Amino acid sequence: GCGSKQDTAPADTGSQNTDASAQSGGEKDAAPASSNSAAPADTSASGSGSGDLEGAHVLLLKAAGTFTTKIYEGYSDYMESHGYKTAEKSPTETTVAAQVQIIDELITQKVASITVATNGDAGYDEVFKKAKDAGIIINSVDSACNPEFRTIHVNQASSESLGAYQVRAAVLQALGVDYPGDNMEKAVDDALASYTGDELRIGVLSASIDTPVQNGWIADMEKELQRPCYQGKVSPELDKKYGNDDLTASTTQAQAFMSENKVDVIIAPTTVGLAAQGQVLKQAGSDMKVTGLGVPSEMQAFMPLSPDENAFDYVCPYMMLWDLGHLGALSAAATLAVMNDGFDGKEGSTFTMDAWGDYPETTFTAAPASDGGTEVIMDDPYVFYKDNMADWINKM
Amino acid sequence: MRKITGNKNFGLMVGLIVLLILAAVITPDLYSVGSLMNMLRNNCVFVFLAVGEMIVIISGGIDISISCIMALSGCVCSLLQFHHPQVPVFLWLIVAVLIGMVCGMFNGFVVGTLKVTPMIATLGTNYIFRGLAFIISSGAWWYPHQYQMTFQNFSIGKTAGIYNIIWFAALILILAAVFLNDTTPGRRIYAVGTNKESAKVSGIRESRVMLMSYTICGAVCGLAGMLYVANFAVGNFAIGDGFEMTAIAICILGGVSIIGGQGRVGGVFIAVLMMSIITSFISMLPGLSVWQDAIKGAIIIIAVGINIWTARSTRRRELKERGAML
Amino acid sequence: MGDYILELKDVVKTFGGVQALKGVSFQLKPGEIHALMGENGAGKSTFIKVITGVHQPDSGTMLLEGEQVTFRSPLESARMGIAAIYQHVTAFPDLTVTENIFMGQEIKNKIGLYNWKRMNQKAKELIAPLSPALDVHKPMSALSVAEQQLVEIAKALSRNARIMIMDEPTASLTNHECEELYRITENLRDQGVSIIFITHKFEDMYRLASRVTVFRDAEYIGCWDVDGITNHDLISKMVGRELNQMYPVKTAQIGEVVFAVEGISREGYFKDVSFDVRQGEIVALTGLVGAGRTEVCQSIFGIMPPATGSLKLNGREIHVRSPKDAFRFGIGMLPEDRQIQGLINELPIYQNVTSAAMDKFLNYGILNVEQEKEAARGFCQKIQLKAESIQAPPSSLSGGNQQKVVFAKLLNCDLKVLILDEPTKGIDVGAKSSIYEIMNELASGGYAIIMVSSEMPEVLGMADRIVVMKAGRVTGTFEKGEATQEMILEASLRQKEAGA
Amino acid sequence: MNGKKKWKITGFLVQWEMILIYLLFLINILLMLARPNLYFASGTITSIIQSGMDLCPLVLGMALVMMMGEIDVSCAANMIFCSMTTGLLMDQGMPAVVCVLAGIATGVLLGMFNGVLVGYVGMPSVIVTISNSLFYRGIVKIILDVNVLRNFPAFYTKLAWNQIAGIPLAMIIFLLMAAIFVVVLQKTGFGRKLYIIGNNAVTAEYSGINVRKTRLAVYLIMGGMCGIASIFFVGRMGGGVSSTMGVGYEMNAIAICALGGVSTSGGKGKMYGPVISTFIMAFLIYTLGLMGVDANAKKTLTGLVLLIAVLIPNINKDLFTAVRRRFRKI
Ligand SMILES: Nc1ncnc2c1ncn2[C@@H]1O[C@H](COP(=O)(O)OP(=O)(O)OP(=O)(O)O)[C@@H](O)[C@H]1O
Ligand SMILES: Nc1ncnc2c1ncn2[C@@H]1O[C@H](COP(=O)(O)OP(=O)(O)OP(=O)(O)O)[C@@H](O)[C@H]1O
Ligand SMILES: [Mg+2]
Ligand SMILES: [Mg+2]
Repeated sequence: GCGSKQDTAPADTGSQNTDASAQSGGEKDAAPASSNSAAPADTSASGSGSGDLEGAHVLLLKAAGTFTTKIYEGYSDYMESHGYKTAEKSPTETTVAAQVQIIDELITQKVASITVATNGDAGYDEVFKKAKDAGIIINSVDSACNPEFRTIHVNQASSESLGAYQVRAAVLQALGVDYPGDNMEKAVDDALASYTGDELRIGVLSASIDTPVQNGWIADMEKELQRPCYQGKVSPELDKKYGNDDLTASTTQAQAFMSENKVDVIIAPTTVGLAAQGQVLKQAGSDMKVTGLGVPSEMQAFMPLSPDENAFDYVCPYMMLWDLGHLGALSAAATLAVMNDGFDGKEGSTFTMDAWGDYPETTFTAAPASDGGTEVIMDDPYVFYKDNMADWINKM
Repeated sequence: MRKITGNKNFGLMVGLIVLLILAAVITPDLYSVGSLMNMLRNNCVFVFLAVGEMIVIISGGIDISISCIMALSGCVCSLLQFHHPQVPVFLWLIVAVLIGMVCGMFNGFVVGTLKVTPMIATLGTNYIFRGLAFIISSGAWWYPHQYQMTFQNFSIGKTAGIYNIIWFAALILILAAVFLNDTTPGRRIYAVGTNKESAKVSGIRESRVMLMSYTICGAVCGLAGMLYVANFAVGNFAIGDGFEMTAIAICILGGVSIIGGQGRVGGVFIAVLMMSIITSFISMLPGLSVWQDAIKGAIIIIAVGINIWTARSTRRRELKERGAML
Repeated sequence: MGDYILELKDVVKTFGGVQALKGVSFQLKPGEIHALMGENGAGKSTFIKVITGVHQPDSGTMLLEGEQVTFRSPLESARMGIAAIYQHVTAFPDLTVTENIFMGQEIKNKIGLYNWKRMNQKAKELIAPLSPALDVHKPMSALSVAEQQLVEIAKALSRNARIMIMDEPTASLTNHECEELYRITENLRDQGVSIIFITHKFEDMYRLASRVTVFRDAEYIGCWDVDGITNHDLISKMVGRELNQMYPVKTAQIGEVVFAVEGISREGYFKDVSFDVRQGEIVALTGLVGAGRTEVCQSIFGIMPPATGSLKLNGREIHVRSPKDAFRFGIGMLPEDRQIQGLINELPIYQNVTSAAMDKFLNYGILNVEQEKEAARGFCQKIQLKAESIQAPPSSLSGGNQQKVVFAKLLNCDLKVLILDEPTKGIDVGAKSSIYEIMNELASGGYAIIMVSSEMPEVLGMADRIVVMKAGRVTGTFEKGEATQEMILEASLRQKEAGA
Repeated sequence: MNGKKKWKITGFLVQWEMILIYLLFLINILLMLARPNLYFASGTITSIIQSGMDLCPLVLGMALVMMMGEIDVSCAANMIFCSMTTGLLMDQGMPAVVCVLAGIATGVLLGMFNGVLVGYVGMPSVIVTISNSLFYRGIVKIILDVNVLRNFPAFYTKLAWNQIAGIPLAMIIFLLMAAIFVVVLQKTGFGRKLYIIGNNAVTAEYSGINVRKTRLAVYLIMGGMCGIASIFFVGRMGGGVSSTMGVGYEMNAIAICALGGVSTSGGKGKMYGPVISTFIMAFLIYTLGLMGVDANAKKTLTGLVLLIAVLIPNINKDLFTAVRRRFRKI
């Protein structure tokens, strides 16, 4: 059951992101761009520009961009409302080395905590060890770091659910079924039961080959495809291509999917890939559909924006993500819990996130994660479709 | 027949034909008109970059910063066309070229007048231009809905059934060929590239020629930046990262001598085609996505090897002919 | 003032610390051929470059037809009708012969694009009298040094200049081509062109010039009518001392055959070349341009080993696959083009000198720099090198002194056989005679010397034996006594081998 | 030609390597003034130095390659290839020594491939190494796919992160290696050959130097240094490697060498230069980070510093001659 709670809750969150909406002013069209450009200014105001980071709480994501900005808005909002100094330090390049360098600098600057979304699976152990020895709290968000060093991983949604959601959405779109509301699982079972055509093939356009979190989701997509309802109807093999989160590469790969015409539907579990694939399919006027993880404002050109439209007139009838601001705020709450409330991230231990925006006070419980550490899971993935897109494009 | 095998691009052409046949057999889908056009369209940017890079290399320099010039122009154009939709779009064309020219001029000044080694100078400006692109864009991305259709049409609109960006590329190729082959400034570029000392006593000022070649390169790359974002309708400061290496590889594959003085537009054109086909071809082979780099690398080495080999055998044949006369 | 078409007064030029011209003056009459002579490093080439605007003088005035002028670039002087052939070939190696000839005065069509067809045609016409077989479509880099020189001459001729300056144009030409050049030069004079002709060869001067100006050590020494001056006087003016004997009396004892070349061939270059050289002997290898002498030497030296045939050192067959091998067997070569093959322009002179035999100065792999400098100093003194210091780079030396550096490099190696490809090309009389002296000494010391030369007096004066080549084959071998200039010329034009 | 050239203090003080040292001091003073609390805190300097050591073996090798007038763009890919060899063998449970040596041997082998193509086949080094960079990394991508290697000898991370009496272990090893390289390039016949080839390869050939062999040798050394660099790099990366790591390191290594005064056209510069500028780069980047300069502005600044730094010798030369002339007049 994924739906009703989120359906209302995040929709109201908009009023929370006061900065963004204030900046975006009245002009609707201009909103995404100006909120984009306003964001880095926020960052510097909140500390990184002034330079002295001693005792600050730092969010270190994969690379700069809308995605990062939105998460940081939630993070700094929560932290500052509790009276703490924050900074955002995402690198220019999506590389491990760049992040290691930044973490090392942060240790020297004696920050209080680092919440990181790693760019790779390996490469951080020593610098994390050094950070731990210096008494710095380490948590991860979005893309988990080595469980040995983190207290807790803040996961936007369980990997299983992300894998399953995307496969279900893809299969439904391949069969021409509009978003069925909360129970996609049942909708898939129903739709496939009556399906008698050729075995459906799903293509995946991922980021780079060694992005752990994406690989995890792809693994979970394959797991989902093992369920009996797919047998003989959907090929268990995913046709994987890697676009390195680079425009040209993503577009080339996207075009290959289209030219080959071997897959029936494409999943792009990366925002860059999803936009690239959307653009390719749209420009070519292709019937092929794409779904995956995307940011609403970036996807508005490829998706239906009002309930009375036919979703299948668009290349991406529906897609999913999570509330980025909420994710940021939750990571901030987790960090503060470790610092102030003795939350140790052990399995079963709990912490409480104060009410934030329209999300009520919630208690999260550390659960075992697939990598052997523990994590808290924010929610199920949030599905964007024709009924709610119009609201979201101004907020995220 | 001899004229054909003796051609400098013989190795390349053989490679291209082999590739085309291979692709035809293994991935016939590549040959649907739409795929072919799309392939060309998306690789057109390399025509611009490689032509610009080629001009600089012939003059005896090298430009590592081309992809950053491209990013800077792409960002500025994206930003402007979004905020000033009322301005006639062809103006962005001029803006793009101007931005590129200014960047190129700066490179040319540092290399030509201040006499900094080209590799290092442009390695430095590479960082500077990319940084500027970030500052101007504030790290933001632009997405399709933020691009006016008229702007996008520079690339994806069609004239006579062919994408505009392809027309632009063809125009640049022809202009470059005429410029390099038949005009005084163009020949000056070869002259400086082949022997700076001789150029000096012939009254050709190296610093000016360098300034010119870098400026032209910059202008072409500036144009490339604009057409690139118009083509994909997505843009940010990081676009084109690493393209300079591909462009250099294309140039050398196309027979441009890395020490300057030699190179023809035709060779570069064939090399661009070859690279595009390799990229599209490999991405269409299921499971071969990860093989892309390895195969590209191997093909460049082999093609250059064939070129060296044909050059040598041509020379051997010449000698044999002379031997007969002895 | 109307007497002179070109007049320079008190021209001073310094390079960093080096004074290349210390207030020299010079006058050129309309329609005369004026020879400019002087030792290496006297400042002749620098002077020319000041005239054409490659270099700007520190002070001094230049009058062109009585009007004061200053040229900031060679283009400006060219526009005023001054053409120059520079000493070091200033070609564009990757550009075709045609383009080299028309550089700066391209023929264009109506819309300003190059008219390649007309240019190629005119280039052919220009080059034909000098070298009929030369393909104008070829890039310069495919030509031999001499052929490149011919192209440079054709280029200067194409300018229709009022004043023509030639800086050692005959340095790499053979007699035959020199004759052709003389003819052309005289023709130009008859058409009213004024010519400055720089040379180290007296025959050039006698043949062409009506007046001669001498520079020494960056200073103007004087100007004389050629008719009124003797060889002896001129030499003493140039060197500043008496120089009695140009070619030394040979003192070497000629011994056994040290090195023999037996029937070597290389496709496209030369065929079935055989000769030998004995201990203490100097064998001259001569012939016309393109005869393939350089290639034979390069083959022996291992740059491009011969395809067939054999080399014998002291009767034992040796295989020379690289210059390294050659040095190991005691065979050294002074290459034809010192700029490209002989010098390391950015490294100090002493490192140039020791570069071919560094092992001598190695202690457990570490170079003993003091020892290196010591040795280099010795060799440089021996050949009377004029240089600020042995730490200076060769690029700061004049042409002749650069050649001496390459010579010193060979002296540093312990060799048995010396191959000297045009050893005195572009070297002044003083240095020339000291190089002959050195050659003689080396021969006496037991070296076997193979000398490639296009200068007939040098061949006749120095060689014990003369091997003549034509189109890649040996067409004649002469002993010292029997050879005359006519016989050699005949052999170098002969079709079939005559047998020794 | 007269006697020894006198050693002049003015000449010594304005040579490029000294200017690099001033630059290093300048950055230090800057940081000291801007962030005294951090600068004097224990461990800061150590961290800074350690942060710059991950590519130091590449710098040393690259200096030799560039001295010879060639370039190696494939070194980062080679380095990752070496890491992969070591990592894969470690996964097989082979003894650590064997794995490490095999890693270095891989580097030498890949270096040999470059060297043969450049030296013996006669291809331009830029094209050989650009395409081999694609090729080597491509193979790593094929073999590793989505996998990550985490099994590396323990001394890797110790080397990169530990210190002896406050002196970073990596720096000690670097300086030891640097000393060897200084001797090799500045003092030995081999080093001299590199200068000669870098200046004029044809003359080198005519002087009996085996140019091909020397080129091959340098690429072998460079390959070996890539192998050694893999130790520093993997250590710095906490003992984990995946296929896309280390992208762009080759450009950093080239930039450091250039800053160190090694000309990309060959034959110019000294080994001390790149050694000093390795530290300059480390201090510069880290300092900018500590001063809170935004990651992108940091790049722009780095580019400017690189440009200005390479401009100084030109300005410096003119200045120097002007000063000298004035003194001579007095
Ligand atoms: N570009 C330069 N930089 C420094 N010194 C130079 C330069 N050009 C010439 N010189 C110096 O100027 C002096 C005169 O050289 P120049 O080449 O004019 O002599 P030259 O009379 O032509 O000798 P040669 O007969 O050997 O050609 C020499 O000492 C030379 O080293
Ligand atoms: N790089 C080259 N490419 C093509 N042909 C060449 C090249 N170098 C020399 N040749 C040819 O080889 C032949 C012999 O060369 P070369 O002219 O050097 O002989 P040479 O007797 O040493 O003459 P000289 O020393 O007077 O120039 C000529 O026909 C020449 O054109
Ligand atoms: Mg001269
Ligand atoms: Mg010759």
